[in-house]
Amino acid sequence: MNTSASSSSRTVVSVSRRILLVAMLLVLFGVFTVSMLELEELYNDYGRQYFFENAFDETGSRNFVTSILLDYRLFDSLFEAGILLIAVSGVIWISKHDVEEKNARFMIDKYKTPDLFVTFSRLVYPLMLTFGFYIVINGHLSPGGGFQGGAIVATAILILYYINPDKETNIGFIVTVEKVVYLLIIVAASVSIVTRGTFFTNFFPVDAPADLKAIYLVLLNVLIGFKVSLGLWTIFTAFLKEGR
Amino acid sequence: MVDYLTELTFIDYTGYVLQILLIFIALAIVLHKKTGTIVILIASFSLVTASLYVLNNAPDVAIAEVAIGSAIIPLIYVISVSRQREFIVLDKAMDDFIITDEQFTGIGYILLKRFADFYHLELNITNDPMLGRQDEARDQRLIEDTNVDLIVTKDKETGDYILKGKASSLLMNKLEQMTKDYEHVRVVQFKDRGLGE
Amino acid sequence: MNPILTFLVVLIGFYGLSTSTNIIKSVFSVTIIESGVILLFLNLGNFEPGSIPIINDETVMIVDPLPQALMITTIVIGSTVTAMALMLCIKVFHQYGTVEWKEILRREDIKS
Amino acid sequence: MINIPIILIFIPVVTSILIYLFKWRHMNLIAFAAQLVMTVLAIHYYLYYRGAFELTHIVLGGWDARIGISLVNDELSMSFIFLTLFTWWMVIIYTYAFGKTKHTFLFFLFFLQGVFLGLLQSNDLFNLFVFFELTTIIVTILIAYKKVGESYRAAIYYLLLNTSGVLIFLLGIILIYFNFGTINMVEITQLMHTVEDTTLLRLSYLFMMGGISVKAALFPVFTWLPRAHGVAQSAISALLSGLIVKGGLYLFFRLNFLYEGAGFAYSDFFFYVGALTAIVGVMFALSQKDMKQILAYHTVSQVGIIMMGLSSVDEEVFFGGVMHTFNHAFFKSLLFLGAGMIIKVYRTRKVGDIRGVARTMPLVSIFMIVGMLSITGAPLFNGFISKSIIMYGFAETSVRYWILFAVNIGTATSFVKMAQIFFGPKTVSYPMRHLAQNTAMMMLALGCIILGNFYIPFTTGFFGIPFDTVGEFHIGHFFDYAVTVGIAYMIFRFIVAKDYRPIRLIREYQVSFETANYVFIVYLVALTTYFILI
Repeated sequence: MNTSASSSSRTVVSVSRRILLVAMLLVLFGVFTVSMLELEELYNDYGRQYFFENAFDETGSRNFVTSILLDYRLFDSLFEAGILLIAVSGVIWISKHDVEEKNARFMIDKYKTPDLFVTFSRLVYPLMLTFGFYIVINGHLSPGGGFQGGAIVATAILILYYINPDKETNIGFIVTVEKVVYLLIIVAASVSIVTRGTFFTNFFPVDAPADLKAIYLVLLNVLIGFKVSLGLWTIFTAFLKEGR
Repeated sequence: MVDYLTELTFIDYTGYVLQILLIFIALAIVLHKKTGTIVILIASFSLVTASLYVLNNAPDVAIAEVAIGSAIIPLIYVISVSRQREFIVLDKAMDDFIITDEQFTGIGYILLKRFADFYHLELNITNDPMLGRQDEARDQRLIEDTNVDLIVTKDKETGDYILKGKASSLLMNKLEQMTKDYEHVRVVQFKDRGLGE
Repeated sequence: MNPILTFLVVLIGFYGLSTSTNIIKSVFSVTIIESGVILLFLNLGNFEPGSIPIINDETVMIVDPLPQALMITTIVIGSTVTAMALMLCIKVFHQYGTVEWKEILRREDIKS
Repeated sequence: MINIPIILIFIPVVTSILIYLFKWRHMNLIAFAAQLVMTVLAIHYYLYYRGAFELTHIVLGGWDARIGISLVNDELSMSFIFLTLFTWWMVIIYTYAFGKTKHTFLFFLFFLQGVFLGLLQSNDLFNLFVFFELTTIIVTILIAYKKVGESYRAAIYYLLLNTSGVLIFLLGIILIYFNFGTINMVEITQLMHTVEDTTLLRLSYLFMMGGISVKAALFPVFTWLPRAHGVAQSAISALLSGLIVKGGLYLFFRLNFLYEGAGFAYSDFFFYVGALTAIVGVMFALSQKDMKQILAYHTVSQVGIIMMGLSSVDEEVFFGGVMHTFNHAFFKSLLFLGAGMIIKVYRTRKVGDIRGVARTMPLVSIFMIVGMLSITGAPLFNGFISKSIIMYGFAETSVRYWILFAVNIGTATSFVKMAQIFFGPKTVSYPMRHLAQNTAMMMLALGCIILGNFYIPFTTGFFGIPFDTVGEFHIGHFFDYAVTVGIAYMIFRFIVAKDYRPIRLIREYQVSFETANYVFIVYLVALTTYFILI
């Protein structure tokens, strides 16, 4: 009797808590809706006009998202790559342990991937790699760029694990390469201090033809794509091997 | 109002429909209880957002979302959800307690299987011929450092089977209650290594 | 493609965050909030008509490319946060045998 | 010359990667070399630009200021840069023996320094978001570094709560961007007064403040702090309490400068939030028994005091708050480092079980006493100066004055309780071989004393206000302090030491994650109500 009373009072408390929560969220929603009505008058498109008029001449990229990521706001992109670097090291640090259990066999992991799936993966895998590389290299002309292409390449590598689950990966080596590539990105980004006197922009002068500037864009896209794919590869390898 | 509706293009309609779909998927994710289903929902959530990005004239973001949000992130979710249903047992006794005649028919296996089924866990039994030594300190380190949830060893003198696990784990508590009735089974719980300085 | 509807997604994420009793559902909710914020930014960037921000000779006007560049950064950041959180989540499960926030608190109280 | 800020950010980043790549035995010496170079560069930069900080606005890539990312420095950010460099000096000296072998640890530690320096100098709102999130992730890893169950839990709690806060901050950035067409803070400050209808601006302000409040551990959303800071290694706790929490407070006043033109910044609301933070922090600290938990809750209460200063329109009180962030960095790092040494020797964290520290570890106990005198506001120590500046700003009889006074008494009580550890017989043996640790602590203790007595060159150099009326040597101050400690002792003797039921309840009260988020939404709605609806 007593317990049922207390449990019913607890449900009353939790239900009223939820009602209050919904009410509070509705307050936020109402305030947001009302202030959004104002936006039509306030809307400022200075940035849009600027990019439309100048971005192609200044950076040589037809894809303005790439021109922002690799030129106007390269500083952000450097730390965006840095956040991946940190996450890779962090995930590895948390998942690894000192005890050596090399001979441990897990009964549950001995499943086999269906043959049809393996065949299908073998077909898809090179296509995805090609698509990833295409996206990386044409980042300045069509949608895509280093980050997106790198992620696609990483997904392609992920399919490899389905084809061959026992594949051994040397995580330490990949992480080392990744760090070196990150240093290379920093170096490539700061070459402009020599040629243009300012950090983190294209190392060709502003009035160089667009084709010349594209060299820098492709170089940086390839480096970033390489780094991102290695980073994501390491992350999901760490997850797959977690506790194994 | 009618004028406003006729002004809308096909793309606008699609956008509204997708947005409402998105809201429903989000609600389903928030209200649903089973994590396994939610993983599927989160992948579809990510696909719907990606198509909304395309409708918002942002193909770059859509590619990033498709590659990261609906391929790699759901995979990580799947792995971590499946790891959370797993109960890793390291069999050091290596005799008929768990495996009899190359089959899982030992009394210990039946006990553990009952336990795992009760808590919707999946039993993952491993053994290691190289780890024959019955070293107490090493067992403790294994339990502390790795994800092994349970180590099964055999007491050579009395013939009791000892199940070793973390004291902080909820499952070990339940296991101890469950094994009270068995005569030759003992549960040992290792205290956590302290936080130190 | 209404920013107000998108804000609703963000709020649903917050509802999930403040009602979910288990770690992995909290991580899901953070993912929802993040997607909602990204979509909101893109909605507002698409506020005035324009084509995709990749120009050719016929382009009249583009939508704002800056939000898109920023949101790619946000997607990468969000994915790393998710990866970190899930790795910690696996570790917490093997430590406490549960991923319920309240159960974990109770286990810690018993221990100390 | 003009590019020194960028170099300052990238030296630690590159150094950390080099340390990670080449795992040599004496690799940590590179860390010291890099730290030295950075210190020299920072001093050079400060001397060069002193008085002409309007020249320090650099746009990376040389683009239009409204388009590119820019860094900007002023006296305040320079002073915080020096604080950052100093704190990192102390931490790497303290962890010298540890860092010799633990290259991963040094890697995260040094990357964090670069990121934090970027956070201090960045002039771009989205860039701030990136740095914010990067600090969150690195700090998460550092909290979980020990790989014990509690540290995992504290880390995931910290990560998720802070991420939701930072995403709310991003919402604010979105609204700002579409209002002004730029996210350069200097440009926005100039444009701010042109906006007539301010509802949207208010909304963005409250979103940003909500996000920052989580980072800065203000009253309803401080729940991540005690766990995270109590669980981490002592050197990391010192770093987090001393500096990283101040990142949120630093942004608090940077953003209030930003919104100054709109006419609703520097509100009384944040004074009361600060007051509540201080009182609640002290209450929790009084009930705790774990030594590091006590110190962590005192960080909460000191953040409240700083907030009471920073939210003021009055310039003197404001700079009092800024100065208290500095002083707090000194004495709280000192206390955490000392606590780490004591816990290492005694192998327990319970205050009740530790006795006889004064006999066992005389040097450490001297440093700890210096830290305790500073935090309780004893004259001649640095805590006294900033607390007095804030106190004098409030009228003698106002409620504000008495709130601060009550918090001070609570702090004193809690440290009277902690001072028990010094008395008693020697119980454990202690080998006297901790040169690096003692050096770091001695530097911090000296810093406390120097800032407490000869602070005038410092305040004039960085804030332009000498505050020379405050520190006048006056016998009345000692009398006041004696009265405070007396009352504190009485409270301790007759209330806290008895461990009544309410105190136990407070100690056992745990805020679970969903409640913390619930409270966060309540806080957001309170902000909305205050800034928009009323």
